Amino acid sequence: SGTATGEDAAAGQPVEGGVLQVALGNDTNIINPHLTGSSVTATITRDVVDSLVSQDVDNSIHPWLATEWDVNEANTEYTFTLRDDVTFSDGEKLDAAAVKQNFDFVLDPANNSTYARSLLGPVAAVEAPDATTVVIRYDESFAPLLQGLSLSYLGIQSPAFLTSGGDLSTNAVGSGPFTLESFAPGQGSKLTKRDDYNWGPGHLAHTGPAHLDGIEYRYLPESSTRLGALQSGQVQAIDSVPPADAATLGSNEKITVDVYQNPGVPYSLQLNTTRAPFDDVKVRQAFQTGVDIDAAIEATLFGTVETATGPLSSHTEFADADADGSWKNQPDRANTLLDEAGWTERNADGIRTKNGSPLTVTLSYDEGYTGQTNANLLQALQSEYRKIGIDLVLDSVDAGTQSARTEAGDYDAIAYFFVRAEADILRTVYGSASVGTGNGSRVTTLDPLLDEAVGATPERRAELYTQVQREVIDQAYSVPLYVPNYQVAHTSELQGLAWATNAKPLFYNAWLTNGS
Amino acid sequence: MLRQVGRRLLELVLVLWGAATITFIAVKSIPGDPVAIISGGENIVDAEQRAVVTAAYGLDQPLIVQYLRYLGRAFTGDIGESYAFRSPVVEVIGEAIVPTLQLALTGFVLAILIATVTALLTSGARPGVRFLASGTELVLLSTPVYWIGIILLLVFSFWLGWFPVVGADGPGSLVLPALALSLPLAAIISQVMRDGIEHALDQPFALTVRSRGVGEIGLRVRHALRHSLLAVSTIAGTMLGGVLTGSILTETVFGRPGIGQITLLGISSRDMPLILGLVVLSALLYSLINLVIDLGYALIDPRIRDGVPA
Amino acid sequence: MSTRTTSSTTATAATAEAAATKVTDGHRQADPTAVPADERTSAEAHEQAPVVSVRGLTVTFPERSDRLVVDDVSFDVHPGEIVAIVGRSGSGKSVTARSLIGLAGSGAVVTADRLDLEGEHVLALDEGAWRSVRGRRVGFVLQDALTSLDPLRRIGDEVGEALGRLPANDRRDRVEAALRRAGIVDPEVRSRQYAHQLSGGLRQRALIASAIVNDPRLLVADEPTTALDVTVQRHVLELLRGLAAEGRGVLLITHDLAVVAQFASRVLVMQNGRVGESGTVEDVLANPSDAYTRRLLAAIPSEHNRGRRLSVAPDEIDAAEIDSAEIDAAEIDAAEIDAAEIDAAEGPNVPRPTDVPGESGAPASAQTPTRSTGGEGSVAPATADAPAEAPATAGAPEASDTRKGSVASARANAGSSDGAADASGGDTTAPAALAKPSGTTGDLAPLLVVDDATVVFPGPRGSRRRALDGVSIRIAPGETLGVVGESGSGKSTLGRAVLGLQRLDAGSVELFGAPWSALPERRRRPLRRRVQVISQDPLGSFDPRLTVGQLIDQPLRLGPRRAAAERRAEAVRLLGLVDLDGDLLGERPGRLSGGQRQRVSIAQALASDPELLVADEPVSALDVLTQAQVLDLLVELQARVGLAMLFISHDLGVVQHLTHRIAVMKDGRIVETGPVDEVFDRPRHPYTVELFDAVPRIGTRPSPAT
Amino acid sequence: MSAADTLLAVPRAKRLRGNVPVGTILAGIVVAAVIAAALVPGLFTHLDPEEAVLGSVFQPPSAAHPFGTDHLGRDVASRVVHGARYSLLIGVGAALLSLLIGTLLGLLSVYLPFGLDRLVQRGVDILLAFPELLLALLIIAVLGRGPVNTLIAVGLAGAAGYARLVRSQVLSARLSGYAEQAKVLGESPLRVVASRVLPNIARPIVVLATIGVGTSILSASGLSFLGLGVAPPTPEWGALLSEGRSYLSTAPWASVFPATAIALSVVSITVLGRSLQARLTKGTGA
Ligand SMILES: Nc1ncnc2c1ncn2[C@@H]1O[C@H](COP(=O)(O)OP(=O)(O)OP(=O)(O)O)[C@@H](O)[C@H]1O
Ligand SMILES: Nc1ncnc2c1ncn2[C@@H]1O[C@H](COP(=O)(O)OP(=O)(O)OP(=O)(O)O)[C@@H](O)[C@H]1O
Ligand SMILES: [Mg+2]
Ligand SMILES: [Mg+2]
Repeated sequence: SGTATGEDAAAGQPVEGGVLQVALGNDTNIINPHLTGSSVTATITRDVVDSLVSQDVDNSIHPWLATEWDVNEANTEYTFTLRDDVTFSDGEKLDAAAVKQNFDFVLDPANNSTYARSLLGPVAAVEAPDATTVVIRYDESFAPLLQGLSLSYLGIQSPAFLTSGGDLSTNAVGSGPFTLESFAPGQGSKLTKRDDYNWGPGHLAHTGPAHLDGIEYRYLPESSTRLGALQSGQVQAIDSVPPADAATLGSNEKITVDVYQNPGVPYSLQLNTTRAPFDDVKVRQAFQTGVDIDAAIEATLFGTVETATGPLSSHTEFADADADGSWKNQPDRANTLLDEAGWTERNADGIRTKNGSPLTVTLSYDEGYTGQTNANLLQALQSEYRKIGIDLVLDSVDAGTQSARTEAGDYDAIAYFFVRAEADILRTVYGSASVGTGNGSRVTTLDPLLDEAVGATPERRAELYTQVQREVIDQAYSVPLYVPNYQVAHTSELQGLAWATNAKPLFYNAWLTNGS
Repeated sequence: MLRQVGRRLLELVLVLWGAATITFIAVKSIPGDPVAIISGGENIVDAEQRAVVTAAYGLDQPLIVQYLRYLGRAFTGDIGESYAFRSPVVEVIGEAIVPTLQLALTGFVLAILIATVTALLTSGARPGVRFLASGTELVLLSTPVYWIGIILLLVFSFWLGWFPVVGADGPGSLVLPALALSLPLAAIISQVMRDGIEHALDQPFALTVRSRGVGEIGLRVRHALRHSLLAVSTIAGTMLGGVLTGSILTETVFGRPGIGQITLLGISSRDMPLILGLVVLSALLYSLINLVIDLGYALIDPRIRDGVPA
Repeated sequence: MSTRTTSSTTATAATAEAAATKVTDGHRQADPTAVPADERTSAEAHEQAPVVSVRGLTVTFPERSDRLVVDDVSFDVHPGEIVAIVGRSGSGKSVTARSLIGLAGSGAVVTADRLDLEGEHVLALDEGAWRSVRGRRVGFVLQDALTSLDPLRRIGDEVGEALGRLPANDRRDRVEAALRRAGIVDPEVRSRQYAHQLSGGLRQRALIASAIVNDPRLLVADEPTTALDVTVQRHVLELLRGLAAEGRGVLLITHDLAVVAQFASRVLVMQNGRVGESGTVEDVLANPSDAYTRRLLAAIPSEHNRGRRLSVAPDEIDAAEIDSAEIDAAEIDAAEIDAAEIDAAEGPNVPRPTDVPGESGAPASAQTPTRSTGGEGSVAPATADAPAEAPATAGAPEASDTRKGSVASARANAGSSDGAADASGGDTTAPAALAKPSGTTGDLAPLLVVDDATVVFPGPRGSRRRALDGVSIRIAPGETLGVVGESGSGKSTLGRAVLGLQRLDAGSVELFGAPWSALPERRRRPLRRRVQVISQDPLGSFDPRLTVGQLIDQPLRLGPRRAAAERRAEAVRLLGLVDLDGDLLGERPGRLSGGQRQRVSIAQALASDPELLVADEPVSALDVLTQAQVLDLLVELQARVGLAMLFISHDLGVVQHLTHRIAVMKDGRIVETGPVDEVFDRPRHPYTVELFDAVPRIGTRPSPAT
Repeated sequence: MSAADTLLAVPRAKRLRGNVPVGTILAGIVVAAVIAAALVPGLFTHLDPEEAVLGSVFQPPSAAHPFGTDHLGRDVASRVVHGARYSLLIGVGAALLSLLIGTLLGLLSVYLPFGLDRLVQRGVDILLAFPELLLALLIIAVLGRGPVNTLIAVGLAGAAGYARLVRSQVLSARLSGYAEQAKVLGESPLRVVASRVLPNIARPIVVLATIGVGTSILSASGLSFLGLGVAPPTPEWGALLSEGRSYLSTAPWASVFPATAIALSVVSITVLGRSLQARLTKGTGA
């Protein structure tokens, strides 16, 4: 296994042909990337829809459907020049009107394009002055647009398809190297190659048709099944490698585990600052620093992840370079802090009490979203927290309940991560606009810094974001745990695997050594 | 005859209505925010979006209005659009039911086959054989079905590599899930069947048949088996109803698409229209199966055809 | 056709003696001395070789017990003759018959000196060879026709099953031919029907057809008529006789001596697996040398032994056996009555009863009381000096006031708890003679008046069926009304209506001079104690969790308030009344014998001190000896407790034995009613005539078809 | 599959006669052990079932850990032992709940006046039309997870099957000769129900409930498998199996032992139920 590499060191020449079998651990109900924030949809459609721009693993932005672009000083006006040789798989031609139609579609609340719309930001107008020029205007500065545009959620789809009035949720028609042949929720998707494709993303050397004839994604939720399928050669690649098996897999010569560290907000515990006990900063700090988080992560994830050092994972743009995680594992300090906070007594179970009530922290989580591995980590932490007298109660609920609780602030802590290569994600997680949904700490004090950063120059943004990150740690709004990564385990037959920046595999460039 | 059909239909409507009502109440009392689900689960929904969605799905209406509207639409055959899939429920279910039916029917037929063979071979057999058979059946009945599935996978797919595990295409991929589904079922059916066969063999007519010079095999196949089918069809009918949703577990283990998957998803995401659709589907199936059982009885037993107590 | 010699009696007696010797020896092998005698006999008697010849047949089920279920049985069946096996339930009749086709039962160990079918020894055949015997060389008609056909298959398939592989056309032809030969007139239709669509008689014929489809030389019929109406029974038996006449050997198993008397030429009486007696029918029935046979004969209820005990204590007979010169009057009494029935027009070789009224103590063969001519009290008081204080009264008091007096005294007697407490042991208490009402019931207010009762049931496929159709009956206090009629004629429905268990669609039931059927159940409940039931299936009417004591306590608790100890004493008294030991109080009815159960059921009914008892086939599930005991008990109660009874039965002999008046039912109507003798002697309605004619009677043997 | 249906599948009592004694004794021992583990887990283990020992994950079975350790270094044996309490609680509780509601509904569907009986009957029909698992899932979704809620969900979901069985038993008991006989003797209808009908249907129902305990354990484990049963770290057997199955290739013991515990207990309970049935039917002489 290894960390992010832009493109696998391709062993030998690409072989044409063959259908790649991929088993995914998660499923999506909706395959149209405009309509969902599902990362599975993003993964599958990454090879189906092209975006205006592409982002390399080093976070640099490259041309794709847009050959060039211009951003004004204030980050309020973006002007794109489009390629003129691109066609959608249904034969429609890509032009400015098509792009405008896509964005207008996303911006219309009736279309329920929640996630894609949040990527576009507070757009004032989308204009198509001529066939190859698209202008996106804002009333106030909006810096994160380009990164958002590089994601498949804002990939450009055929306007004829979007206006066809058919069922948009079960199909996606783009200009990508593959077309979506079929999609069945709970089952998977089939992609077939477009022979006339010739406009690959700018950060890759290869721009012609894909090497593979097709890709078949299958949904195999049971990790043992998925693993078995890979080991028995029934599929060539799987994602969500069970951590416990990663080591065994690594020692298997025929199987490679590729890992891409997710940019964005690490898997963190967000502490609800609006109610006891976490309305007391000392309790939060004790909670943040009191246990050996890294040991718990090591034990439950078997060394398959990097531990988090701060509120942004280290390869996110504007991540605080000085964050080193030195706040962790200081039980003595935690005990002092708790004593100071008045949690001095202990009950029969060894849990600290104050005025007779135990120091209980309820962590509400949705098991479906959280997954087995994270649940294990939480249980390990639970066991650790008991040592410093904190009773971490794990309250597993379903998605609906979880969203209701999140909304209502009915929790002491919640755990999640956000994948985004753009530091603006901090505004979602710590800005007052998303209190109750994204902002699990329910803090409002960071708004000035975050709002200014959205439209600021890169230098100013770096300053502002660093300040935010330090405050999140110092005020203990959050307990960052580890950097989630996207793992693809694949047999040696699969070569040329690349990564899209939102930690999704990109199979455009890949091939199977034994071809068809 | 016509009155019979009419009464059955009325009963069916009643059951459907009751089931839909219970589900409506249940789903409405599941805590959580349907708007968040409709908007894609993990996403952040702003106020504007929320208002649009709430209005579009009628969630701002009083519950009773929502209920009546739902019933009214359901009556015209429109059971709405799934929140999670954003497609018409009928389509979502229609798509999911194909693999489930494949699995359930294959599993069911397999179960009947296995059960018939074991029951025929072990009925009235030596105590040792019987003990082995009924012991195996008991163990199969008492082991969680998903565990059976996992073990089957492990042995036949991963170790021996006989059957593919993945997905839902090709008959090969159906073998193991169908087997996993069928084993506990076969265990029950074969118990009932063996019991029925032995019961039939105990009856005076069996001796008469023997006295005509018919051999054991002929007696079992031509006479006793058919008698045992009466008991079997009762239990198998209720089982078949269970198999369709009972495939949730099997589908999960084998990563198969189907009704089970969308049921889980529907419930975890409070997808009201979908759940209602699924409940209506199973109520329909239940009634249909009951009808088929009744017809089956009549087919097997001429006494029932004539309305004479057996 | 078949002729018998007197020596056959001797021969069988020898066999029986030999068998007796063997048991004391503890050996199982057939006594070699017994066989040659019989062989000689048959060789002399039959020019044709027997179709089946059995010597020293023994069957055990070692897995169950070491008991010899069939113990040294020997017999022959010749072409053209009907050989009957009689004996009470469990005596091994069926096992014997089944051994002939190698189906004695699972786990059976069968040994025999000889088991020859048409001269071939078959005992050691393997399963495959047996199969070719079954259905081809031996046709078998199993006990209980109603369940011997696979209900799920068409009659044609069932009948044709023994044919093996055949072209469809041939098969159909042969099936239809067999059905026709079995007396089914429309085989084309019937062969496509299912068993439940056929009446009992047709089913039995179909079964016979399936047994003779391959034209076997031997036909074994195991109780072919048990479940059938008398009229149907007669037709079936006639059919068997016809089949025998065609040259087959027929082995007929039955427990009905009357059937034997009328249809068989030779008979084996089995008891506990052994042949107690065998010989020609005439010899055995007229001159039973075996005590058991005599008991069987005595137990048959009929008009002639009415008012007298049917059951004879075994020890009396044992005593009789020790010294046959001193035959007890009681058993002779029984024997002589049956002998009296034997038709005088029989063949010259048969020892003939004379038409002279017998004297007590005279030898059985000489005893021949006159056939009754219907007058009251016509039964000869032949047993004045019987040890069992058998009927002391020759004639019933004629005057109605006397009758009233007798009822009154009987009730008073029942009221005093110790009056009947000593009623234990069949020979200590004599049943009083049947108090016969002399058609003057008018002066007593009737207990029960059923007026124009109609009950309609929904039948299959929306049809409606009148189970009761304007039935009117009345029963006076102390009177017993017998209800007879074919199955489905509405007898039980009438009983249930009287009990208030069946809602009437029209008409009314009045009890004790007050409305009954019109009352709501709430108001009926306090009166319910006064009308009680004994059912055909006592076990089913007992709460399976309760002991005998609790069962009897059930009505006692509902009666006047009494202490537990008092109720217990009463329960013991009631058990005594029905001739059961108080020890049984703690027993569960599941473990009692059929007769004991029926007695418990009677005791339970009596516990409420009822005035009217509805008895729905109370003895039809019992074998003839047990039946005799229960009937004796009922007769006794009639007199001692003065019970009025609605007595439902399909057995005319039983009815005649026990009742004052009878009502004949057909299709929900009463077609004829009147005093029992009157109806029996001068039946007016054609259905009654047909019904009575069909009853096989010892002594009404028609000439065999030749 | 409902408990009621399993009961239908129970071979008639006499069938098992040949091998009852040994089997029943073994089953009795297993059930006794499970009950003991549920009541006094300390008899079998002294390790804390919920204590994660991060240094010793996935230890194969050894003297210290007879069933090995799981992904959090917890002692599998201790978790299985402590899990008996939850599984048994759910099994017994759910069976009792089903029994209670089912009996009530079954009785009401026969005895309620004014056509209300038919209303109840239709209600039961409606419940029967719900597949049990779906109903249980819905109930869990409404109530949330946890041992008690799992118990309620499994219990409620199974009730309709019991109601159907009770109804048919009541009907046949009511038509039985002894109920009619009681009527003839002059007993009041209420008494007939209380002292004749109920005690007599009690036998099959007790058997049903016994076997129902086994089926409930299975159903609950199914819910746990779907992530909707008992939430971790509660060591309910289904949850253990569900957790352990992800590590089947690395640490089979983490799932094999809980699976064995489930199967063994359910088999034993069923065997006991059947021999109970055999004895009950034998006792009546029927
Ligand atoms: N398969 C068997 N296994 C063990 N015992 C048997 C078997 N079949 C019959 N018996 C026993 O053999 C004895 C004789 O039975 P059989 O059926 O011959 O009596 P039967 O004279 O025909 O009586 P019934 O008049 O009731 O038909 C009975 O005690 C019975 O219990
Ligand atoms: N509960 C019922 N529902 C429908 N039909 C019934 C019912 N009870 C009796 N019958 C029908 O009423 C008719 C009379 O029945 P009943 O039982 O009174 O006859 P029976 O004379 O007692 O006959 P058996 O001698 O066979 O006992 C039969 O045709 C029977 O099928
Ligand atoms: Mg018999
Ligand atoms: Mg009757």
